[in-house]
Amino acid sequence: MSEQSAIRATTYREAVREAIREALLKDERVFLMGEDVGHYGGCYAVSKGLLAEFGPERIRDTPLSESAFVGAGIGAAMGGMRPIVEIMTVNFSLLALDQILNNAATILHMSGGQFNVPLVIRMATGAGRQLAAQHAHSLEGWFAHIPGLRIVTPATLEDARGMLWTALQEPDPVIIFENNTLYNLEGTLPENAGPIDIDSAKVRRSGSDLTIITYSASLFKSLEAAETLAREGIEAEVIDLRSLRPLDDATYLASIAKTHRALIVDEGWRSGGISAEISARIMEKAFYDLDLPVMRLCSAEVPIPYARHMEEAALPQVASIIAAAKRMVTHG
Amino acid sequence: MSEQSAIRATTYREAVREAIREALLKDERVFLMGEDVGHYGGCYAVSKGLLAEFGPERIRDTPLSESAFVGAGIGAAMGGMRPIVEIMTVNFSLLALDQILNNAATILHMSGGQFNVPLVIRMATGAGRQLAAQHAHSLEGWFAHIPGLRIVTPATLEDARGMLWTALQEPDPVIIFENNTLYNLEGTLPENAGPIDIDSAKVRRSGSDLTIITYSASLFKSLEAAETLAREGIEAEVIDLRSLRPLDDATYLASIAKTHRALIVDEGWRSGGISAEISARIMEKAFYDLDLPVMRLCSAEVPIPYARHMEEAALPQVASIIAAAKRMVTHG
Amino acid sequence: MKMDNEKERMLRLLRKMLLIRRFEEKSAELYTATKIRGFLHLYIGEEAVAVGVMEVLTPEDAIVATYREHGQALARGMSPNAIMAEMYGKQEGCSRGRGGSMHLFDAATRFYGGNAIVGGGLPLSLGLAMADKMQGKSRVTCCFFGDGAVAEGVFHESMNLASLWKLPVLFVCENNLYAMGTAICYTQAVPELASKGAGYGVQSSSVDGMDVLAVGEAARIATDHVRQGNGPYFLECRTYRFRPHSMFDTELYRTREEVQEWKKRDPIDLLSKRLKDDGLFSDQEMASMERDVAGEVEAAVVFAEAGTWEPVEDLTRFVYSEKRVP
Amino acid sequence: MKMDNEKERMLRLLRKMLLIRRFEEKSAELYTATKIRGFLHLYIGEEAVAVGVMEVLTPEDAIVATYREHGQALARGMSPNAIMAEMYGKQEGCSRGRGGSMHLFDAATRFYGGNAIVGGGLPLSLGLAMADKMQGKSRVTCCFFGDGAVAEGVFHESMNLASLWKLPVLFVCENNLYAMGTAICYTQAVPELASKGAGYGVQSSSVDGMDVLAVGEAARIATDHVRQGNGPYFLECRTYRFRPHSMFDTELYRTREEVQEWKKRDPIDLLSKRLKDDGLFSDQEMASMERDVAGEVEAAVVFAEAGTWEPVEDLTRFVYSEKRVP
Ligand SMILES: Cc1ncc(C[n+]2csc(CCOP(=O)(O)OP(=O)(O)O)c2C)c(N)n1
Ligand SMILES: Cc1ncc(C[n+]2csc(CCOP(=O)(O)OP(=O)(O)O)c2C)c(N)n1
Ligand SMILES: [Mg+2]
Ligand SMILES: [Mg+2]
Repeated sequence: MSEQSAIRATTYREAVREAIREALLKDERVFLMGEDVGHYGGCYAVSKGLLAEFGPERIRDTPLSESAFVGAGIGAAMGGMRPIVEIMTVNFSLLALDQILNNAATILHMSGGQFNVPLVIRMATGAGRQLAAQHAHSLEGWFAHIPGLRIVTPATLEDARGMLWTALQEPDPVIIFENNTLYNLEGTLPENAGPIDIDSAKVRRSGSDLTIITYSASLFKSLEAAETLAREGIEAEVIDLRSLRPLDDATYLASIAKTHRALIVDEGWRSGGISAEISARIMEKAFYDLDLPVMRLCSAEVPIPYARHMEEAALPQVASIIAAAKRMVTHG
Repeated sequence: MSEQSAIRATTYREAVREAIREALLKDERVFLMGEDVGHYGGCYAVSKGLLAEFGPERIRDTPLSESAFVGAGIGAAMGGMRPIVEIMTVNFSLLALDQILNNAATILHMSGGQFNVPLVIRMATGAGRQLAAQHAHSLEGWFAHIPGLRIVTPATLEDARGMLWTALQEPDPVIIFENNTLYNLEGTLPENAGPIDIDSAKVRRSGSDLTIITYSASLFKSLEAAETLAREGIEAEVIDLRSLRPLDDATYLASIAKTHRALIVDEGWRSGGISAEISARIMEKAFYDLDLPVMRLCSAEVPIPYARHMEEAALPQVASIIAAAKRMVTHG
Repeated sequence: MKMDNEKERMLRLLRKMLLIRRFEEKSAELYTATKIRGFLHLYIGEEAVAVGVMEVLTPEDAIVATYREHGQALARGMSPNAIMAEMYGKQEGCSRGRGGSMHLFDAATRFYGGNAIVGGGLPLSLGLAMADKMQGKSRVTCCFFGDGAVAEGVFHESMNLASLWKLPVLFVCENNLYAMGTAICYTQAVPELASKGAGYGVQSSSVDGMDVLAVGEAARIATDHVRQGNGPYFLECRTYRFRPHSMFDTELYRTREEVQEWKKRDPIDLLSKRLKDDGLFSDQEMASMERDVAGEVEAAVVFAEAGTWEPVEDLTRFVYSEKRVP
Repeated sequence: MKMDNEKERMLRLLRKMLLIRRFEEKSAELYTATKIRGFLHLYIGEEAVAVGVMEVLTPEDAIVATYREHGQALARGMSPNAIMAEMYGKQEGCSRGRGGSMHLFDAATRFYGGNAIVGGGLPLSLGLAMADKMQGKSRVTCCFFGDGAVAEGVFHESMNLASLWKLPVLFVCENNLYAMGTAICYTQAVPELASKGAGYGVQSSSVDGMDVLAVGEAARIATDHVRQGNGPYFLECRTYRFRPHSMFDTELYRTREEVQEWKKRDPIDLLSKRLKDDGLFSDQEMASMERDVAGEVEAAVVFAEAGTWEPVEDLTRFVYSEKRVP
């Protein structure tokens, strides 16, 4: 569409920062609020420099009051602003869940369509840094249970850069989950990187032997596994869901129609996670396409332990993805 | 086992009250705490009379402070008591979810097995009384995602009467969900009604044509549907899950091995609900037993509306269960 | 002239209180007749609070209320027809029948609900106030809540944040001495609620919530404070609900005598007696006002009865917006 | 005699502070060497608080702490070996390597964590205190938390409930002026934290948290109050962390000068200088104490290094208890 644009090296962290900066520049209704987003520069250094550039009205350090400042974000959205509320990590979002579920997700409906809530909440999620049980939840799939919300999980730099603006155009609340292991991810972006839709899944690698359905940080493990598998003659198609609510069924169903085998890789807990939903939908919509049952590879159902070897064992890993894929291809 | 005992008419509400009373009498470490459990007599009149009998130390009215009194229950459990914490309804439990997930469910693990949390939380759940969006959530299946918790959903008077004591014997946190439409349910109980296990599902009606997997209030709708279906020559086996975490896979898998058709009826929202988990497990463990895909009949994915006709349309009903069952039997 | 204005004002206040009273008495009847369902929380006895406070708000200001919000909605000038239709569950209702009694909403009067989570509206009011402030509008957001809500953590967070950011919020605490069936002595270690403001540097006062003129006066001082950019204000209104908490409540927790004692201070009686004592109001005028109000209530019932059911096919509307808004 | 006791006591306090200091300096090194991972929050600068408070607690009392709890754990008498092994992630650690730095637990000393949710430990302390009270035990539960936690709703709920039920809780607020990188002026409308108690009827006081003797004295008064059945007590300790919030913090939010200014009031220097000034302590004794402490820290490292990895097969242990307990 647009003319060729220069490519530059950057990181996921910077991509998020640029996205926020762009939004602040483009729309004066946008502001960022959360714990340590200002003077500290963001607990993941995402908002570093923004306070100096935009001032304390638009880059607001909040007290440790998750319920109040998330609720204030909802109110501000209803009042005509376009807030980006940062909850430091999903682990702390439980303190604001009443506001998210009972207000943000519900007010449009309860008011008979009168009051929409154009709010964007960003939070870090995920394990992998030895932060132990209370700092390692992967609850994005769990949030996807809630009608009225949109749940977005950008894995790539492009998506981190492009989905925020799209989310801000939504009339309804969008939660963007940023996996904490991705901030240091390096890559390139075109100078004129633009908005990216938040409705559709994307085939990140095509293949014909099985479909790996995944999202966020597990995407990279899955892609790495797929490369290894390819060397052994197994071609995995890797699908990045990108949005967990709504789920883009068409994309993974099309892939399964081709591969007849589906493996879901999800860093969340297994029981009642998003992996269950996807498996159930495949059951309902592609049962007769399947050569064998859908498999799920999820985190162990355990509060994530601190010790590195235990944490690693708790999460899906490249090796376990490869093993599962092989089992499926050999079997079916 | 025991000798024949007199049978008496009672209600679900009274069964819960008796269970609480029995626990208070049998174990002096047991106490009940929550909003309006004392002077008001419980918002569903469950604890009526208990304050007068046991006094304000053991029947504790709390302020509207869900986070603090649930957390206090966790602490008291660790300190050697056996608290029964009542959260008035699941809708308000979101305010205590941090304590439930990050502490109750997690401390045993984080402490390397040193501190267990023998806490019982009771809460009302469910729609069906025109209470609208903020008072009609069915989140019990959602809670079942959390490792470290046990989730119990007594549907019958026997279970309401017998599961509390069992739950109190557990070393780990148990949440008992009581569907708000069941309190007035009438029935009989033997005078010497005793404890009932909280691990196993139960076949409430046997049949050979399809398996209906359900729990709590939907059990009765499913049983009613099964009677109608029987008149039309379709024999449904109806399974009451009773525990949502852990799920008793064996019971429903055995049934499916016989019927080859499974319909899940769940008052929770569909996407990422417990219905998804059951479907996924059936996929994984009984794929080759199935004549056709598992079907799910759930609540519409909408904050429950107030108007009666809209609320009714949002929930699984006898008619929709019958229709789904027929579709399955005709098809497969 | 001044006298006439004053009289007019008092009659207006009286009529509003009377409208709430009669509207709710009718609602209770309709509940018994199963026309209205779900939870119904009556405001009867507390009318002076909503009416007194609402008087000093402008149409530009915003309101956030609780599940016990018929009083606020009517005092704000929302249509009794739309409120009644809402409680009937009809699509002509102010929330299309999706909200019911606990979720009255009205964009036209900036009435942001009807929140049935105790304390749940508090942070919303902060946000609405932030939006006004950031947009340079000198509006007030008025948030109503009960004594029970004061125990919730979100009260603390909201008071602190509002004060810290000098947000234009008027916090109106309707202290009716009970949270459902739990008396304030069981829920507050320090039951003098107006004293709570100090911990947050929030200007506070307490007023007799049965005296609509006193409430009006206190609310005027409070909103002036807020409008002048001094940040939030906490106004405790000491009041009492004459009716049970909801239609299910058997009132085991308080004595008939206590209720009777409070009824002697019925806000409607207090004002009408005052007007009559001052010779500003006759029994005849009162009877005429009653008739007028009864007519308005009756009209609401007729409207609600004539209302239509939203088609079931529309069930999943309004989970998400139907179009993007600029 | 009295003098000797006093000297002994002061040396004990000094040694404990020194142990925390050196243990944490070593931990920081080991973090850089990637032996310790995850989040590591150092207590350096704040040692007087934990040591001063812990002095007045008995072995029967209970402790609830935060993610910055090495100080409390060591002051409580938990084994440095087990703590170090925990940070190594070894199964000989006090939480079998499952908790790490933020989740130190020890049943033997009634140390109930190590809670990494800000404010998350507050209600636990209420419950532990309730259990003691209901069981007729005259124990104290001591709950540590930061200035940041005071903004959380659960602080409000917990203070109110503790006061209402007269629970034997000693609330110790470690006011180090920052919550991560956010100065208290951005988080508290009223930054005088000891004033918060009034709103809950909780006896409160504020103490110089760099002076271990002052902390000890204040803690003695506070625990006496609690032990005598007067309900909770809120003790604010004004302190400062000399190190960054965690190992990731680049400290953009405060000046080097401010840090230097506070370092002049290093709690260890303050006490050792006092001892020396009073002629109770020589440089030689100090050197010997340093050697002794270094040995203890070194032993902890050796212990941790020698520790073993829990078998991966045990991953899902401790999600549920292995047996029912009576
Ligand atoms: C968070 C939450 N907890 C519990 C309830 C149930 N509940 C509804 S109203 C109420 C009492 C509230 O009392 P108060 O705030 O004083 O308001 P009032 O009803 O007296 O006007 C309770 C406990 C609720 N709606 N929300
Ligand atoms: C509920 C919650 N929100 C945010 C965080 C992230 N966080 C960890 S420590 C901290 C600052 C806490 O400050 P304070 O209570 O003063 O304790 P200090 O670190 O100064 O000892 C923050 C924001 C958290 N752990 N929990
Ligand atoms: Mg009240
Ligand atoms: Mg601090």
